[in-house]
Amino acid sequence: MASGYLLNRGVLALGIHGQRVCRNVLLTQVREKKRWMKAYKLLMAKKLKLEGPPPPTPRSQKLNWNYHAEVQAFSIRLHENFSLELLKTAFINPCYLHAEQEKRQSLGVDSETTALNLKDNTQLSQKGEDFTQSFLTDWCRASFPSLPSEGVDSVVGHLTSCAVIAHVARNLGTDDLTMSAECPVPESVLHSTFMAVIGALQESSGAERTGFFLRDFLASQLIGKDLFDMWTVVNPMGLLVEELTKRNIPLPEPRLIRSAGASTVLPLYFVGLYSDKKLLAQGPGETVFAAEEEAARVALRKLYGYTENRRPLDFSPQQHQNPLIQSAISN
Amino acid sequence: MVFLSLSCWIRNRGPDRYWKVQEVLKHARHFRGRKNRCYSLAVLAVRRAFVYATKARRFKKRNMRTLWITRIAAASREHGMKYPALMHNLTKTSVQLNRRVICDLAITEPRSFLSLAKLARARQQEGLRAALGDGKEPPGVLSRVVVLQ
Amino acid sequence: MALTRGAGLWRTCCRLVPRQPLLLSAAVRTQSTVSGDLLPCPVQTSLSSPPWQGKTVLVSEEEERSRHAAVVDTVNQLIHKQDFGRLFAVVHFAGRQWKVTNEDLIQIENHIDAECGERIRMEKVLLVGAEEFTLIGRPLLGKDLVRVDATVIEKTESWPKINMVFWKRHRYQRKKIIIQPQTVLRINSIELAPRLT
Amino acid sequence: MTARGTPSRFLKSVLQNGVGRYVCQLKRISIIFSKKGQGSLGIRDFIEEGVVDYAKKNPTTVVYVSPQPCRIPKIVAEYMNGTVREEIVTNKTSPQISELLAKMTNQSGLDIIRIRKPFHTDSPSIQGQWHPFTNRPPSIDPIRPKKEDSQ
Repeated sequence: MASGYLLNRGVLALGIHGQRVCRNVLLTQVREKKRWMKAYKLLMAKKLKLEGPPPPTPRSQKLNWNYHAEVQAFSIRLHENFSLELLKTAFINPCYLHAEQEKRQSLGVDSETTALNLKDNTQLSQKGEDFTQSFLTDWCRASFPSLPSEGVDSVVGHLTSCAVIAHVARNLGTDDLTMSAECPVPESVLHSTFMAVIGALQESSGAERTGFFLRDFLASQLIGKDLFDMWTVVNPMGLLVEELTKRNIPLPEPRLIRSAGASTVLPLYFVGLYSDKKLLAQGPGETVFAAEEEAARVALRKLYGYTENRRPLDFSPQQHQNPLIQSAISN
Repeated sequence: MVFLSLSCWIRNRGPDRYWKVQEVLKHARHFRGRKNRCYSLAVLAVRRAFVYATKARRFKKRNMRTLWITRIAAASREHGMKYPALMHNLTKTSVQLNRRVICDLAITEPRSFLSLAKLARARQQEGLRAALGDGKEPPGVLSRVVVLQ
Repeated sequence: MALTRGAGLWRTCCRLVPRQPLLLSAAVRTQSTVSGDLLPCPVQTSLSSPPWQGKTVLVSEEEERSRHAAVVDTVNQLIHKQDFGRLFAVVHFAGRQWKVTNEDLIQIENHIDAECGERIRMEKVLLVGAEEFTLIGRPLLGKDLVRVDATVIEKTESWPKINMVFWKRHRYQRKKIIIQPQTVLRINSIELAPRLT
Repeated sequence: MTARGTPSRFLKSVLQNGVGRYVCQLKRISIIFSKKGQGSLGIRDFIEEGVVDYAKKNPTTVVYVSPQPCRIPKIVAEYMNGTVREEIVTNKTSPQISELLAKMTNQSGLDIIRIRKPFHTDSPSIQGQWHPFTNRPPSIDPIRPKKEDSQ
């Protein structure tokens, strides 16, 4: 009887306690966590804080990895049909080959029986590099006709710079597939691998498809990028004067159009550039010189047709061939 | 829970309470004072925070709408119109843009907002202009309006 | 409304009376009786000219029509030559209105039945604009005039929002975790009339 | 969770996905289950009937099936931008699991937290952002309220 009383007292207490705290939170009936779990978790957290994260290991050494299937999925994922052998050679880097050879020597395996007949991708990446360079310059010149050659070079230089190419390669999933010595694949290796992949694509499915591939993945990095982020112009006014003399338009004269808060901490000046009484461009600035320089930059953007509200780049799908890609590939 | 004997039930200390406490405390870590450490205080504060969040979702819609209306009023004031006149005339011209979009236009596309304001102004003046006609008096009516020098 | 204003006016005039008798009488005389004698300096009162005198410029019908025609054909030429820059449009989609340009992202609060990667066309376009002109639909623009294309990129779910109702002293507390389906769309292109296939 | 208490981000896409062409963001899926466990009953049915045609339907993701002596069966999804997401599928039936897989394929690996604005543009203003001088007559002197007559 006593136990019965104890029992229902306990259950009653438990019931009320349960009710007040959380009436209907769905208690997933997981068998309760073990008591050592708390100590273990706190210990692991402290260890992580002390020693920092574990050294990164390449995905190929982790569980569930089938290289052939991964390469096949990679080619289908990008809607391109690579030739798999070419693609596999594209992923093999010279540093990987050296590391592999040294490993075999250190293990004392004689090289005749297990000849390492793998070809590295230097030749492919060179091919890809040249094609990217030529294609992007032509494409840039075709889509921004009035941009001068240094502008085109700076834009292409930005697009084929290590950072952008590494970012694109990492987000396309090539860093798992690349065979390289160190684990977090360095940017230069990623750069050469991506170029090798482009070389492989050019060989397997021709220049035109590669043109579309480059346009879709590299040229789309230009969205939201300003011209003068990529092309550092020190003296915009001098460049503007040059451009205007070339187009024999009278020289620009800066005029202060607006001013606000001149005597306050945040003065604001609007300077307009007039050439024979027509307003070329106007720009804001804290000081008159900064405003003048900004106005020169705005005028340059207008001249080169690289303003923010320019015609958006044409990324139409490949069915109907657009002239831009044709002209870029043909010459 | 299945207990074959009372002694097992007595010795049982129940599940580890750490996880239930952490579940609540993880929502309270950014609170101020002991509410972010002590469980009994945190439970009340976290419940209060959730109730505020739920109510705030409905208030946010109202606050945003008032914000848009004040911005549209300021922008239309620049073009010499009042907010009610602008909206009324836009609906009369069956331009069904909502306040959020008009407010965006006022900020990012000043010229489009100017055209909207002009449209509303034209719609507003239509009645008056029809009444005024071409300013000349109807035939057969002679009226003396003193034209000041 | 005029009456009250008139009365208000009258009361202010009365207060004015003790100080400037001459002024009041002059104002009254000119209003009520139209006599030929010219006053030295005419008094400009609020009633001396109709309120809409300055604001509305009287534009004749034909002149307005000609102006309208001029504007319309300049815009038509612009569209025909396609020499406008970037276009923006106001689109009504999934119950909301969005101001969209090329290459931008929208997030819709529900799953649409298009698969990921499919291109869809948005038909309810309320307004299209470029730097020089804006076409305002009343309320919608024609399907043959504008074409807005979008691709479905992602069909995810929202972050777990907690909806809690609590009544003090009533032991009443409800807690619900809401996860809404969401779709992310990329606006591909906004095209105007002549090039529409 | 309250909005202030959780992290938040802006709406964005991986590598301007969808501008040039759409790339499925799910790289590989590994299904970890136990042969005898009672919790992995549903996932075993799914593997018998569902996995093959799932793999056929989307060839872009690599599917690994690995029976292990584990008490909690789970699905590990790896996305293009490197995020790895695990979903526990204890006691889930086969249709539920195929739904879950479809949802994971349509997702993009960006973390599921509060998104501040439901839109994102790279060129917000086309006719030039409004500034205090846009609708004002050209004049050098600083801003002052409009005179009454010009109202």
